[in-house]
Amino acid sequence: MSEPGMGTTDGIGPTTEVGEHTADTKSTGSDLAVHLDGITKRFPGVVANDDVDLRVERGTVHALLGENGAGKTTLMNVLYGLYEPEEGRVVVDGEERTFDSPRDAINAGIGMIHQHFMLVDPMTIAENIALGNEPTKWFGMAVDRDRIDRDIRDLCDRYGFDVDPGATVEDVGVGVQQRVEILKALFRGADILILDEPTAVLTPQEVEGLYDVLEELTAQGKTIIFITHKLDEATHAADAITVLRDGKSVGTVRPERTSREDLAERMVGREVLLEAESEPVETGDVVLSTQDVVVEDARGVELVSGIDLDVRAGEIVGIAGVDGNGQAELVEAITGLRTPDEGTIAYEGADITEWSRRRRIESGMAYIPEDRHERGLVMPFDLVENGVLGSQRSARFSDGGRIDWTGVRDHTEELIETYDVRPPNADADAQSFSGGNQQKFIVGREFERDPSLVVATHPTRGVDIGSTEFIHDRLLELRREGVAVLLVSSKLDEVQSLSDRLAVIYEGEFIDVTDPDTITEEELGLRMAGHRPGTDAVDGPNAGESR
Amino acid sequence: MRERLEVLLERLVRASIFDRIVISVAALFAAVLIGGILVFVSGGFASCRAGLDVAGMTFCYNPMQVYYELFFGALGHPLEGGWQFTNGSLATTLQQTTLLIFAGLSVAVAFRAGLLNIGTQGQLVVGGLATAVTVVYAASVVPDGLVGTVVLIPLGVLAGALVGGFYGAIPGALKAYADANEVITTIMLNFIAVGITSTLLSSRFQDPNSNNPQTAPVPEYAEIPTVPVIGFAGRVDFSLLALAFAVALMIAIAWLFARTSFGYELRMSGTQPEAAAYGGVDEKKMTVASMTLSGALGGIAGAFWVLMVHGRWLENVPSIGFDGIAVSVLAGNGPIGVGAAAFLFGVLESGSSRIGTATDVPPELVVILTGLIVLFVAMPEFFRMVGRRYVDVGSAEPVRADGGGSGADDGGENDA
Amino acid sequence: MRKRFRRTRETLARYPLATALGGLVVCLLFLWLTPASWQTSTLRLAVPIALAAIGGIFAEKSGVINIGIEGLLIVSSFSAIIAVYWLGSGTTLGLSNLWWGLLIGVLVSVVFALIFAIVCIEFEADQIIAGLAIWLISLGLAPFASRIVFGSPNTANVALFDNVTVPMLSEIPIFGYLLFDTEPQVYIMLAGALAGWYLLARTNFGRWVVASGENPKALDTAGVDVRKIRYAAVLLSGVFAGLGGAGFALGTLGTFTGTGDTVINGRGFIAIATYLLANYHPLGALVGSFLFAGLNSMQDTLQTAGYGLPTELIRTIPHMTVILVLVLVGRTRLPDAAGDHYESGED
Amino acid sequence: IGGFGGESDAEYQVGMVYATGGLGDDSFNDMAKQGVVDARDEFDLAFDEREPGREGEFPSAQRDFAESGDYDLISCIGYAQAEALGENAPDYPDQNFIIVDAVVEEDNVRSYGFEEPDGSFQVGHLAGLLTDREFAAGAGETNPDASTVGFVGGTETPLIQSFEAGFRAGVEHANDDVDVVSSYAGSFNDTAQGQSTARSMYQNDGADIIFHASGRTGIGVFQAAQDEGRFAIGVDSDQSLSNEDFADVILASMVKRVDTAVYNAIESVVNDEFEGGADETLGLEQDGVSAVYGDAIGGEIPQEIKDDLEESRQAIIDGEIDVPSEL
Ligand SMILES: Nc1ncnc2c1ncn2[C@@H]1O[C@H](COP(=O)(O)OP(=O)(O)OP(=O)(O)O)[C@@H](O)[C@H]1O
Ligand SMILES: Nc1ncnc2c1ncn2[C@@H]1O[C@H](COP(=O)(O)OP(=O)(O)OP(=O)(O)O)[C@@H](O)[C@H]1O
Ligand SMILES: [Mg+2]
Ligand SMILES: [Mg+2]
Repeated sequence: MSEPGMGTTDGIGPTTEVGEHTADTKSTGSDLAVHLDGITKRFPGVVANDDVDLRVERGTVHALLGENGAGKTTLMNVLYGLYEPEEGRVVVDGEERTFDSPRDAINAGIGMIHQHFMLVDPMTIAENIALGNEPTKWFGMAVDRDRIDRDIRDLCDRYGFDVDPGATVEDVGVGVQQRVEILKALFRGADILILDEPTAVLTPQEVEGLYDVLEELTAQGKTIIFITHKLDEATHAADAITVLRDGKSVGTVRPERTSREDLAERMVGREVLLEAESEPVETGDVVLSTQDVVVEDARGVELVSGIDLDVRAGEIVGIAGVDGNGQAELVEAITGLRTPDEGTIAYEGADITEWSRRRRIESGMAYIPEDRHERGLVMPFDLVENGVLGSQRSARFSDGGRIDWTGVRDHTEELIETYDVRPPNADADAQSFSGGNQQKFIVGREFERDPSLVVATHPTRGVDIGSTEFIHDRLLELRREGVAVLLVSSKLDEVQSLSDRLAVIYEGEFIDVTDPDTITEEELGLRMAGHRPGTDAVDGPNAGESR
Repeated sequence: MRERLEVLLERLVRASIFDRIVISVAALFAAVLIGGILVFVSGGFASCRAGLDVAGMTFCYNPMQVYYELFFGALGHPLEGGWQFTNGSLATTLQQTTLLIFAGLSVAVAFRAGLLNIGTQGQLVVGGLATAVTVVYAASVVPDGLVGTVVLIPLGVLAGALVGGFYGAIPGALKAYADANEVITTIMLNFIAVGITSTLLSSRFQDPNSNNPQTAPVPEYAEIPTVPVIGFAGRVDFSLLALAFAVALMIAIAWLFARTSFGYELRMSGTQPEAAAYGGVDEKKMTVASMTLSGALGGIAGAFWVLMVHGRWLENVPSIGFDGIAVSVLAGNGPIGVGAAAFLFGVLESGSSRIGTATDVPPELVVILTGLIVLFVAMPEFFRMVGRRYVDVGSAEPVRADGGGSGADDGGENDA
Repeated sequence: MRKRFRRTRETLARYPLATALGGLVVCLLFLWLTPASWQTSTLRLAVPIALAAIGGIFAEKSGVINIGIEGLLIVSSFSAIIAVYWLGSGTTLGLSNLWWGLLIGVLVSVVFALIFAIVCIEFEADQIIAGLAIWLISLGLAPFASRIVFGSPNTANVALFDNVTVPMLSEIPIFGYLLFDTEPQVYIMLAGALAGWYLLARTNFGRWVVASGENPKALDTAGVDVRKIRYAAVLLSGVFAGLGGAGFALGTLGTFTGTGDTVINGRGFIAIATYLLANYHPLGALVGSFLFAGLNSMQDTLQTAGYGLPTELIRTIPHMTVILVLVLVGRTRLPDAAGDHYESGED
Repeated sequence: IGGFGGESDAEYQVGMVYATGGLGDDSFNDMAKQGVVDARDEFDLAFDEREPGREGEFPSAQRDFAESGDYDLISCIGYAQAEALGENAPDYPDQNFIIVDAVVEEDNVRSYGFEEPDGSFQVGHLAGLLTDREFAAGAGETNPDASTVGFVGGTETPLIQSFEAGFRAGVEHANDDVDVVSSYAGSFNDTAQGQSTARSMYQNDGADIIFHASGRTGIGVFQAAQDEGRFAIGVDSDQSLSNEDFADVILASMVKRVDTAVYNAIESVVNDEFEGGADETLGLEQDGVSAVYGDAIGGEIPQEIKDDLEESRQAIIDGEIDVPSEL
């Protein structure tokens, strides 16, 4: 990483608003790899980018910071030729460009690593890296696979990657997949790399590894644009930070001249409390108890390997872990969407391992699913119909056969009011609401089931800060009322601040169950990467170095 | 005025229920238009004594006349004077409509549950045989006359529904428990149904008094009775009672979808199976249940084909089940829409024989028209694009939430 | 049982060359044990199934499920016959009219495939429904046209392809007579299977087809136009199905029968089952088509041997086999994006 | 609204309801059509046609013609129409009908039947005599190693089975030692099936002559015969004429003069001599059925065989040979 204070970023102060630049960019003298000038991009009903300026200097890491929906990805998609902006200029290496497709951008030396990896799972790493750019032999009659392998090996040597080109993408971990994405860009000769939220799926240790890669890349003259909504990452990894809010640029700053609070305020537009409070409460009987739960996938690989877990009334138990370590499957086993291959699940004293999902719902288990689009709501149904989702056979809304739609409507309207779902229109399709409002509706529906257990997975994913606070408050309120809560989240601060006990899951096993208030974020990170407490925690790689 | 028209048009382009109707009607018109062009052009290749001479070619067919015969012929030429409501052509049309309502409902129920039941035909074939055999055998122990009618008809329909339901449950179970693609299995089961029934027929149920491959006839009192005075009487095999039953069933299915927990769960499974599972629906059981219901409706179609049309089961069952697919697709899989679509296809079916006799155009035209209608209904986007060209609807797309998930985004009801 | 079967298939898929060799050995054994008439019938009856299946593989691999290949077989076989009927027996521009007929059959099939592609790719039609529509239209159009030309849904007879004997090779014992003294459409089938496999597995186009069906966005962001790839793949399915239908018509049938389900009689649907069974492997589809065609020609043997089984039941053996196979194999993993519309720039 | 073609104003109108399978079957229906076309050439006549796809459509097809009252005669082709006609005829007492291949006892229906087993016996006799000899003609030759002949039927119905029964009896009459293999394609349309069935008979069973009674399926039989260099026997019409491409393998055809029946009926209507209620069975004697030698290669059949056939023909007519009509 380039050292703060070096380079040519001096002219950019914390409050510098980048104004209109009509002058030729070349004449500014600075070595800009990318200059986006007054970009405006609209979608039906949304202005995703509103007159945004961005200047990125060659050989630096430039962070693009903003909340969900601020327009970061859109801006980069413009640069990458996926979208055509309504207004503004794209200047790359001092030359004004119009990209009609990613192909043009690739030819201009731009590579993009997307938020969701753009990899073809059943193909090999080599095939993925070369995709769309395959060198051929025999007059284009065959892919020159030897050459691809050779080129990949060269790249790996040069940048210090360690990947097996013959492995199939679906068989390797996300960390490797990300490297494949970077290699893909480098294979195409990219000089400018755009990384869209590259750390979202990585463990803290893998994040460190990524920082090393970025450093290596910039050292060799590559330019990096790094999208994130995590303040720490921006300040830690970047040489300059541009903040977007509501599609507008709110300035470019140098990390060493600013504070987290300042950045947060720019991002959100108001002062933010960075942590929620949870005061200790009396706990009651064990409501949920799992014993030795094992879940296997179709191929017989263990996803959850023998989990024991107790959740008591009036207690929030958090589960932290990097996505894909079995927490989703564990939750599905508990809520009845999946049958465990081994072990038992007890609920209020009864063995419910064999119970159907419906029976679990009826016995008072509320569940905020991870994916609101696929599970939590039926998108083309209106809110009234979604209001009865899960209760369609409960005595409250039906006589066993018929649904009492008037009752459901009243209930839905109540939910909409209590949970401040906007717009307050029960007849609108679920898909017409924004993500945050959808989430509020689901949360409300589940909370108002009069549950004795709430299983909440990522309850605030993709939700704005205001609604997040509200959901947290309601969760704590339920706890006070004596409801048992199982909270799964990849947001460390969320699980840490809300939970009474915190379990860390890694490759289907609990690494540790601790008091969230006594563990540091670094320790948590190590646990999430599989380091068991008390063994090698202190001398693990990079331990303690990152902060 | 123009403005108001545009507002109306705009609303039509936007609103979803109008959307469906507009698209179905537009699809019909587009199909008729292309069919007309086809008829006209093919007339240039046919030979005839006199035709329309254009640029040295003789065009034998007049599309207008063909459609006149097709659509009005099916109603018994209402514009030509001396028209009677109870004419034979209309009776045939309504007879087909009745059968197509059952078949269309069968397909629609499965479609709404997210299952493409191409097997209504097979369910109809086996259900029909079950009906005929049951009634023929039961008739020997049941007294005849009115009692016989009252006992045998419900019994026959029940037998058809049960056996059809069972035959529909097979692909349902194969889908649920063995992951076998229902499109393929139902197509195969259609072939198998033909093989099984004809084997059963030749080995057990063949009418000994006939050279035709068919079962013995059911007693006359076990055929669906016609309504005196207002009904169609005599020679045509159509009963208003049957049509009334079909319409009642249609309303019942609509009610089932809209009002009951089962219907809600079924629709949910078809729209978003993950959400249904989350909401406590056992997907496998729902798959079997909805295929069973669908099969039962197919079986009922077979039962009415037997009890209303022929009074016996014949080998070589007409393709009512396949036409049911077209009916359901045109109706957007809505039970009430099925009624309208069934009438349209009833008209096509009965009009096709008019084409055969009153014109020289090959009656296969109707099959082509059916295919074209289905094709156009399958591409609503086409009409939206056309609609948008004439009406500027800035944001015709409903504003929807973050498109992260792909499943819900295409909003397709018919995801395979 | 079922799991084991599926695992076996997965293992086989992992070692394509060994599998192909193994398959060959099994085939040779078969050849040695079975009557020659059964073998030649099997090869001929396999032609429409194998070629349609390979075409279907391309379309579905690219993300467009083409259930309309039954229709493509119908129109191509019909138009090939009618073209040869019009051209007469002889040569045009130095090429036998039979070959022109084949070409025209393929062309017509490609036109239908193009319509299907436009409807699915441009107008975002539901692929299954649109495929059924293509089938229905073909089912009506072929006898319709036949009636206009011949006054009957059945066409006149035309000449058939003659056997082409490869000198030397046809002398090879056991299978030489079968593979190297046969009709052009059989060579086309064998070559088509090889070409299909090579195209899919070894060329960059093949890689793009796979990517387009698995993760179109990945392909798009890699700078390849997904729409173009899908168009190409669907048109290719038209070419293969056209070769299958026209080759069947001009090599085996010599006439087109338009009544009922037409002379194609569900072979396109069997082709779909075949490639699902073969897990989208073109050579596997070839072997699978032998299975179904073999069952079909076995009926004759069973019947003339007079085993007393009801003939109607014997006739459903291939269909029952399809179901059995689907149950044993379970659903083949469809390409991830199969059936989905893809719009560039979509979020 | 009129068509471009205009309405016909012929004096007589005939409605034709064909058997399932429709026109273009090169045999039964086409023969019936031949009859009405011949009549049109002779008299001031026009006709309309219906080709029901399945048995269930017969009642309405007949009724549609009868209901209009425009037709002087409605011809119902095929036994499968008998029941429908039995129900319809009394409803339209003034309408003239004929039915071919079945007997309907109504006053306004004239029935024509054919002695198919007798004709089939004749071609069976021919096949049985030839298979034992060394005989080559056109593109075919007999198989000296085996004496087997084949029968390919369309669907397995009593009518088609009666063809087989007659054929088998004829073969047996010629020579007790000849084997007959038989198979039903299950359809009158499946050319590919007919071909593979016949091929299997020629190659595996050593058959050298196959008699088919299977409509379009039989085209496959001819193709197989040509490919294998063997013989086939056609049905219903002289197929060496209607399918001249295959004339070099068609030894003979078991012709059923449906055209004569239709023509005669029309003629009687025109002459105002239509006789309802009567039924007429056309056998060998009336030339209603007969073995007609192939146009191209029939001439090469040895005269002594032809004499034998003539002898058995006479014997059947005289009632000396009793031909079975069931298997
Ligand atoms: N294809 C699209 N169609 C319509 N609206 C879109 C589309 N893509 C993005 N948007 C909208 O544009 C705005 C900016 O979205 P963008 O994806 O750029 O946000 P982001 O800053 O990357 O957010 P996140 O942190 O969630 O990734 C959002 O309101 C989003 O919903
Ligand atoms: N693909 C899309 N097509 C159309 N509109 C979209 C799309 N994606 C997002 N939008 C619209 O853009 C707006 C913002 O979406 P975004 O995804 O940013 O919401 P969110 O941030 O998840 O939710 P909230 O604003 O409640 O926190 C919403 O009104 C949404 O309906
Ligand atoms: Mg968002
Ligand atoms: Mg983003």
